[in-house]
Amino acid sequence: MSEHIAPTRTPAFEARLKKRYAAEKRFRSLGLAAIVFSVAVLVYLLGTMTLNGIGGFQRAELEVPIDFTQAGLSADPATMDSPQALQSLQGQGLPEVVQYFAQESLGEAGAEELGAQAWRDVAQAIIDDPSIVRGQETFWLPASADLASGYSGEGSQDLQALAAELDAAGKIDKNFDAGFFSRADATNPQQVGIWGALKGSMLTMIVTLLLAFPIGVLAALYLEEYAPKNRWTDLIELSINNLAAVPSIIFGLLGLAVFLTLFPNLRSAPVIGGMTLALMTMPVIVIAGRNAIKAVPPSIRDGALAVGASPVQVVFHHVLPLALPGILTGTIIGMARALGETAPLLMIGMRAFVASPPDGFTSPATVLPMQIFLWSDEIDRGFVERTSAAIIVLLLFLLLMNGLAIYLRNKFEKKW
Amino acid sequence: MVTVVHENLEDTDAKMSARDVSVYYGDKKAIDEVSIDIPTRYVTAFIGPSGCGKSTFLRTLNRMNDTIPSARVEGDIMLDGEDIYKSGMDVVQLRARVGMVFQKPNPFPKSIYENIAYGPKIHGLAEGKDELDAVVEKSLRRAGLWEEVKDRLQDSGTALSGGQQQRLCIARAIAVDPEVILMDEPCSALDPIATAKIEELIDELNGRYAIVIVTHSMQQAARVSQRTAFFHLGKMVEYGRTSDIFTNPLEQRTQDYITGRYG
Amino acid sequence: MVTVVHENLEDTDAKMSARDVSVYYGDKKAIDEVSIDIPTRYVTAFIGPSGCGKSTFLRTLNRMNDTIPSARVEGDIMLDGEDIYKSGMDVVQLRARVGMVFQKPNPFPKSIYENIAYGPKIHGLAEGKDELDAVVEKSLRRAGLWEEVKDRLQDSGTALSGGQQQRLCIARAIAVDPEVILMDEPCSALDPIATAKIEELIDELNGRYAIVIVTHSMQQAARVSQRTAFFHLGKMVEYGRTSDIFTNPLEQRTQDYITGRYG
Amino acid sequence: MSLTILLLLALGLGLAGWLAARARAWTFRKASPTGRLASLPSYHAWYVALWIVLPVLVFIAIWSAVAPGLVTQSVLAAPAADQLPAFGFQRQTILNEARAVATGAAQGVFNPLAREFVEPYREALSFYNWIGIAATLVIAFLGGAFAFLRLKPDFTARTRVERIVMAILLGASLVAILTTIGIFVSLVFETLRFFGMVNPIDFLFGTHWAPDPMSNPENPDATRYGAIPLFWGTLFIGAIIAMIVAIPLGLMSAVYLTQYANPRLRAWVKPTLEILAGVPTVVYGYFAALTIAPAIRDLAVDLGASNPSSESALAAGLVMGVMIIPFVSSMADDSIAAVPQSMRDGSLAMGATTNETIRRVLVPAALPGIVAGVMLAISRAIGETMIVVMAASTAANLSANPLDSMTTVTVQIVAMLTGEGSFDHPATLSAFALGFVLFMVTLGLNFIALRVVKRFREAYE
Amino acid sequence: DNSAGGGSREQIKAVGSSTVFPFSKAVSEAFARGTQFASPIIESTGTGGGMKLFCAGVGAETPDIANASRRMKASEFETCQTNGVTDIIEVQVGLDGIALASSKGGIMMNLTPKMVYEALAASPYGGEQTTKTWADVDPSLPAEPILVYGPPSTSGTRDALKELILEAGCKTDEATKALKETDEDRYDQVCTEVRSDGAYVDQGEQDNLIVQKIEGNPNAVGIFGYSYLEENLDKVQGLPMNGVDPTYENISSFEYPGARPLFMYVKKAHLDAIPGLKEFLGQWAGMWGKDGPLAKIGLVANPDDAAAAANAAVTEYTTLDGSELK
Ligand SMILES: Nc1ncnc2c1ncn2[C@@H]1O[C@H](COP(=O)(O)OP(=O)(O)OP(=O)(O)O)[C@@H](O)[C@H]1O
Ligand SMILES: Nc1ncnc2c1ncn2[C@@H]1O[C@H](COP(=O)(O)OP(=O)(O)OP(=O)(O)O)[C@@H](O)[C@H]1O
Ligand SMILES: [Mg+2]
Ligand SMILES: [Mg+2]
Ligand SMILES: O=P([O-])([O-])[O-]
Repeated sequence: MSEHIAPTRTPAFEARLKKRYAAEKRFRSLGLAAIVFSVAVLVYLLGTMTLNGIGGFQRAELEVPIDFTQAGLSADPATMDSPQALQSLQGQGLPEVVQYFAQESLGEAGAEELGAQAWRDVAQAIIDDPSIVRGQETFWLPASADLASGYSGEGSQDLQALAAELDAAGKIDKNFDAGFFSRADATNPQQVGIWGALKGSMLTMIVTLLLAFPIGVLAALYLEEYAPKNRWTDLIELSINNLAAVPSIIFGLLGLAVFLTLFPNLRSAPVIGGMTLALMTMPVIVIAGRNAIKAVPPSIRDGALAVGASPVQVVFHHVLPLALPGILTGTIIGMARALGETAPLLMIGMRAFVASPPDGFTSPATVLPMQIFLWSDEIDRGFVERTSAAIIVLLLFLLLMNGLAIYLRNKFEKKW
Repeated sequence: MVTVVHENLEDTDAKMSARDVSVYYGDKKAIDEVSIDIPTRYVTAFIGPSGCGKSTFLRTLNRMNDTIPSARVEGDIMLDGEDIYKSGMDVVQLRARVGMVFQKPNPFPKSIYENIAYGPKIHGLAEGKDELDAVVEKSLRRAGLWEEVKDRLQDSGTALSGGQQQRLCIARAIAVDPEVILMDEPCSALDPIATAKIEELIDELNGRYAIVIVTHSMQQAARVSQRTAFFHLGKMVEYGRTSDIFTNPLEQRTQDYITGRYG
Repeated sequence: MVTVVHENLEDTDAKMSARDVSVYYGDKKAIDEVSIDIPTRYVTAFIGPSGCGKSTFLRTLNRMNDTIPSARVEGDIMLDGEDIYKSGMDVVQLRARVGMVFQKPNPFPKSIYENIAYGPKIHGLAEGKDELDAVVEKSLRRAGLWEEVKDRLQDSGTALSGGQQQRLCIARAIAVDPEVILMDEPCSALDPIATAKIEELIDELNGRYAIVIVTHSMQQAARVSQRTAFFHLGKMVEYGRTSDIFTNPLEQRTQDYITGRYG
Repeated sequence: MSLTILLLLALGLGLAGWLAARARAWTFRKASPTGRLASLPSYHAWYVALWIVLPVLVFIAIWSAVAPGLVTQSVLAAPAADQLPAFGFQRQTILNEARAVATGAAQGVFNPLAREFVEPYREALSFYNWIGIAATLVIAFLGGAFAFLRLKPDFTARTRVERIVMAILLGASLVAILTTIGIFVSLVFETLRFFGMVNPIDFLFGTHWAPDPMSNPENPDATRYGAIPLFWGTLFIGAIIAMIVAIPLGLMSAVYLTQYANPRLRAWVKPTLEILAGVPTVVYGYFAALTIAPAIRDLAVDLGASNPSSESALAAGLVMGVMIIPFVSSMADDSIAAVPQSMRDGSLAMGATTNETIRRVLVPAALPGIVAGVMLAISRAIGETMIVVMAASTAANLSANPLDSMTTVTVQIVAMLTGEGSFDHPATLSAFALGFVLFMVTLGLNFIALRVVKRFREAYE
Repeated sequence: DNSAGGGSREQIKAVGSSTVFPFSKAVSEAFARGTQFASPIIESTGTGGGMKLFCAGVGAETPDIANASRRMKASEFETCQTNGVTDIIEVQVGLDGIALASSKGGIMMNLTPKMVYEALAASPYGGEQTTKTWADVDPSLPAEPILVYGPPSTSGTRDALKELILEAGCKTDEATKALKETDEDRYDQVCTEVRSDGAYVDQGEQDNLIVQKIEGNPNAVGIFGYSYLEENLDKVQGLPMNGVDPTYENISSFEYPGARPLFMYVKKAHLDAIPGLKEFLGQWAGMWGKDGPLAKIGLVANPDDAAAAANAAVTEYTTLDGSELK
């Protein structure tokens, strides 16, 4: 055997080896490229949304200095506390006062383009601090939607010219619009806010969580720990796995046919939306829960059983606490998906114009993604930026939730 | 009965006794008509090649087999003359009376204190904190672990070394005051020093509890046990005093196994 | 050198030799300054208690340790006088020259034929179907498996019994014509009959390849090997002719281990 | 208002029962010579508490359905009732207003007539409130007494409590089946109605989709209900274009992450990729419609297409593909990770390079899992709604040109259900038939995928 | 607080047409601001979906108002009747012009309904559709390929397109017109079916996108509601029809052929039951005038006679007798 040269030591072998290494390199770079591409798409998506949306947090406002001493308004602090304060100010002619000073400051054409509801901002300022009616105050009041688009270089030529003129005089500016976070839907892009939709989303998510979490966790425990292996449990398993993949719009059809038939007066209500989304989220929690429960090593169950714990005690004393981080991670991810869901809600009446934030689980509401969908369909072009701004808010929530899930996963990653 | 049982065992009284016990996993017979008396005062060792059914049989003794859906037991197993497979038998209580220690140490991922206190708590064996503290201390002392851990009872049980973990598991079993302790290869995951400690501990516990130990090390069986049962292919081949089995086996298969012909 | 090496080993020429090899997993030293010559013509057995580093050391010999990110090797290992850890060393070629068989049979989930043909194909050792067929047949014959599988070469390798699978893995290693074959407890997952077959096979391969076998069964080491190295706590304690190690160990620890004092 | 009171009452009574039973069990324990009970005192406590709370809850559920009727009845006995309008809704409004004032939920009334009923309401409400409270007390007492009397030292309270726990667990897992049945039922009736108007053969195999919601619903033109173009559009966008993007990218990402990337990179990249799956589809839709679709159109123009559609199947498919990447990659990741390490070791020990190991051993071994993952991803893609609603068109074209506009099943469901047609028109009902087909297809895909995954897992267990 | 199971509702609820949606929203907003009543909920369900909800019955769980971009159908009226919605107030709130437009500086044509019909019909006058360019339709038109972005068959705008333009164009052929009497189905098909070979692109409900589409393609023609044209006059230009430009005045006077009425149906039974419903109708009336706020966002005011009828409807609450519905 000594003269035999192993085939793995021939020059031919080594030549082939070079090629194999080249192939290795190519393959590896392909893998890297796939990842780089995917991440790049994500960055591009988030980037464009952010760039488009930043402007949505601002609105074009006009400078209107008001000299209240000339206006002769009375703002008795007592009346200013009552709910009728606004009416009182309107009755005293505040709108006209604002209009007058607007003409002084902006000229005829400019004042025309002051939003018809601009005086309300002034009224609110007076209600907040009645003492200002004894002095002079400079207000930045929202411009009309048309002037606002003129200011961003769109819309009619006349208004673009007017905007340029006002800009030159420093009387129009884009300011941060804090009200965007406290108002609800409106028809005028200058007046819209996302609080209504956000609150609707929160109410909906609370319902979803309250239903999906306990049911999901209990079902996961049952299936993983107690269920005998028979046709029934196979059926349960199949339906859960299937529900996790059923198109979300089908859940909308279910909500329409079942929930809205049972509770027709709760159309558009967060409680119905929440129930529909809970059915969608529950299987996600069950599956995540089962995986987390499966990851608890059997030796721990054995240990507990061997000191005489009953199966229920084993689960509630040992398995559940250990699986909880995993279950929570799954729940957060499921909830994040529900938070971004639109399609099923189209079917159950949440595609609605709701101009005031919902005040309970049963009052009509819309949700953030639905608000985005509705705004994306708006005629007025001022909505384009507002839509992107709402998207940013939604994405922030989702990133937060995902981040929390990742944090939980890393923190509690158990090695037994 | 196919088993060869040495004659000189009558002096012992049986804590547990199995009669014609067969165990199936689905259709597969893993234990074939085993009959044995587990004496009250001695350490009994089960030896035999891998897969011969030692663990399976051990787990029938406190019905841990119930957790395997496919497992099915035939024949009778008595604890103090009471059939543990009779209907209406309370498995929870049975397992409190017949404790078990596993191959891989499996402390709960809780504090050392909680590990020991868990059994007494769920069985209501201790009232109030003081009594519980006493039980914990006593069990840890018996398991020879007290000195090593008394200052860190709140540390996690999983933070101990492998040998300490195994002693913790023994202490956990002791804490509910069992009558029988089953041990399934308790040292096979441990290093030699930890193994020696456990063997010492078994020696000390001997006489207080009926102890059954499965081991793949014949030397260990020879060192710690007074009775040895040799299993092969699901059957119990031979059962007798440890000294007799190792010096004077009656069966050829036993002879071959202990001299290393196979396994 | 802490190792006791028996004096009468000079006659053999070394296929591989290790000099002061230490292996770390992260900060933990799993192998501590081991030096050994693996002879070309004999079967060398590594024995020692669990966790003493036998597998770790074996895997340094064909750099399978590279696949464990935390593992780090110090010292020199030579194959035919060439340092296999030198930079520029080709691992692919090394592993083709130093084959390995694992504890659990791990045939690829492909046909029996494909399992054997895999190595020759990726290394381009056979041109055309006929040559490949010949290599497959030759390897299976050498592994003593040909008669059993020749009619079902297209069946999946995983459909074979455990012992057949392990022989298939040996045949797979043989197919690329290696110079050294490393075996890590190749029989520990097998039943006695399959074990006997593998031992037979090792006997037959002996002389054609340098073979290193890790085993936890001292009897097996005694049966199949000509050289034995005893490892303990990461150190090689003693190395010598198998007959000498078993009958006349020079170290107390070796003596204790082979007589079953621990492990 | 009274509902909360009753619920609080129930909880309070339950707590009282809990404490009493526990104290009782302790006395047993003190008395017992061994100091051992069959069950811990706390299980005795729970046993009694459940016997109090569960019957009371049942009562409250029934009571809250019955009581308002009783209240209204007694209010209608008031003299002013004659003046109430006959029309139920209007009458109810007035009564509700009165009720709101009576309970303090509202200050004043909108309809003056309501004022007459405030006082009767107040009386009836408090009367029935007291009745409810009394009944609750009685029921709680009966349940509690029954349970309490059963307590004995050897009473196996734990087994009984645990039986209830198990029943609750079983109930929770049945929700999934109920949901599935609910979906089936809510689709199947309308679907059958639709098939009563349009022959299923025409629907499933026809190649012309142009339902006219304005036409006479009596005799619909079945030739306009051929859903093949929808099925084709759905497949083309979701199963072909999206998968052409998602499979290679997802698979290669998974391979790189599991086999090449160092753990630190992996720890960052994996969650980052998962964000792609977490972005709401309405955002993708907006992105597709506003950014990708115009870009593709421009590109097509540059390439010389005379009249490219801007809702190309390509735009929706690309974006959907990006969304699906993490799906494929995590399924592939799992499957590759599920291939035992020994396979990889075996191959490397033969002298294979990493990519040879991946391509010839790992991927083939993981293939069933990967295929199942892809099938799940496809079922997700074909059910995706918002992206296509916002970025695909509603034109049912049967074309293989990705630059053409196409429509999908989900788009048509939304369009038909929110469209102009009357509700019993076959065009509207076709949405349910489409939903039904979609449901059955995803059910089938999942069924197969899960079986494949299961087989595959079993092979390594 | 509805645990008492009673049917009452605080807010007004309106459902229905997506075309009327923006106007309804505006009215709702003004109503909420100007009165003490809760802000009405306006849901965009499409006319058909709205009718279904509207006709399900009377009571708190059903909407008070259905917005419609077409007249109620006789079948829907019947459903309403059987479900107890007997007294329905019909209000024509205004007109929606549908406009044909191209991008500013893009293709400019003087069209007639006949030309549009011939260019877009699936089978003009029952024959084969062979036109490729506008010039194929009529030599006076430019020889550019026909490319029209228009509403989908599920939308009200499409219905208007069919009724106001295609049918009008179709009827110019006497033979086809006669078909209406003999074979109505065939007539419908010939006159209203739109070609599906790519020349007509069905554009989903997103009218905004149509604007973007034609903005990007100078040869493309878009068909959408007048409000979109009005909002985007800086980008697109309306195409004249019969020589008439799609302007506010021309639509309102019906001189531009593409105008259609928009409706609102109100349950009379709810007028007294829902707080503020009457005032809400008043709010509409206050806003739908020629110089009213709705006109600013694209609603074309009713011609005088219709305006009078509408004003009467929201003050006298006259109900629909259903006999003249189709
Ligand atoms: N859960 C199970 N399902 C099916 N078969 C099983 C199961 N557990 C064990 N077996 C089979 O039963 C037989 C006896 O197994 P057992 O674990 O009792 O052997 P053992 O003697 O303890 O072996 P070891 O020394 O390896 O622990 C074996 O053939 C084994 O494969
Ligand atoms: N991947 C790893 N990472 C860290 N430590 C390891 C790793 N693999 C092995 N070890 C440790 O290195 C030491 C030697 O392990 P090795 O597997 O080489 O022992 P062995 O002699 O083969 O034991 P056995 O007989 O159980 O196979 C042990 O303490 C083990 O815990
Ligand atoms: Mg065992
Ligand atoms: Mg090893
Ligand atoms: O929503 P529409 O009925 O107006 O299309």
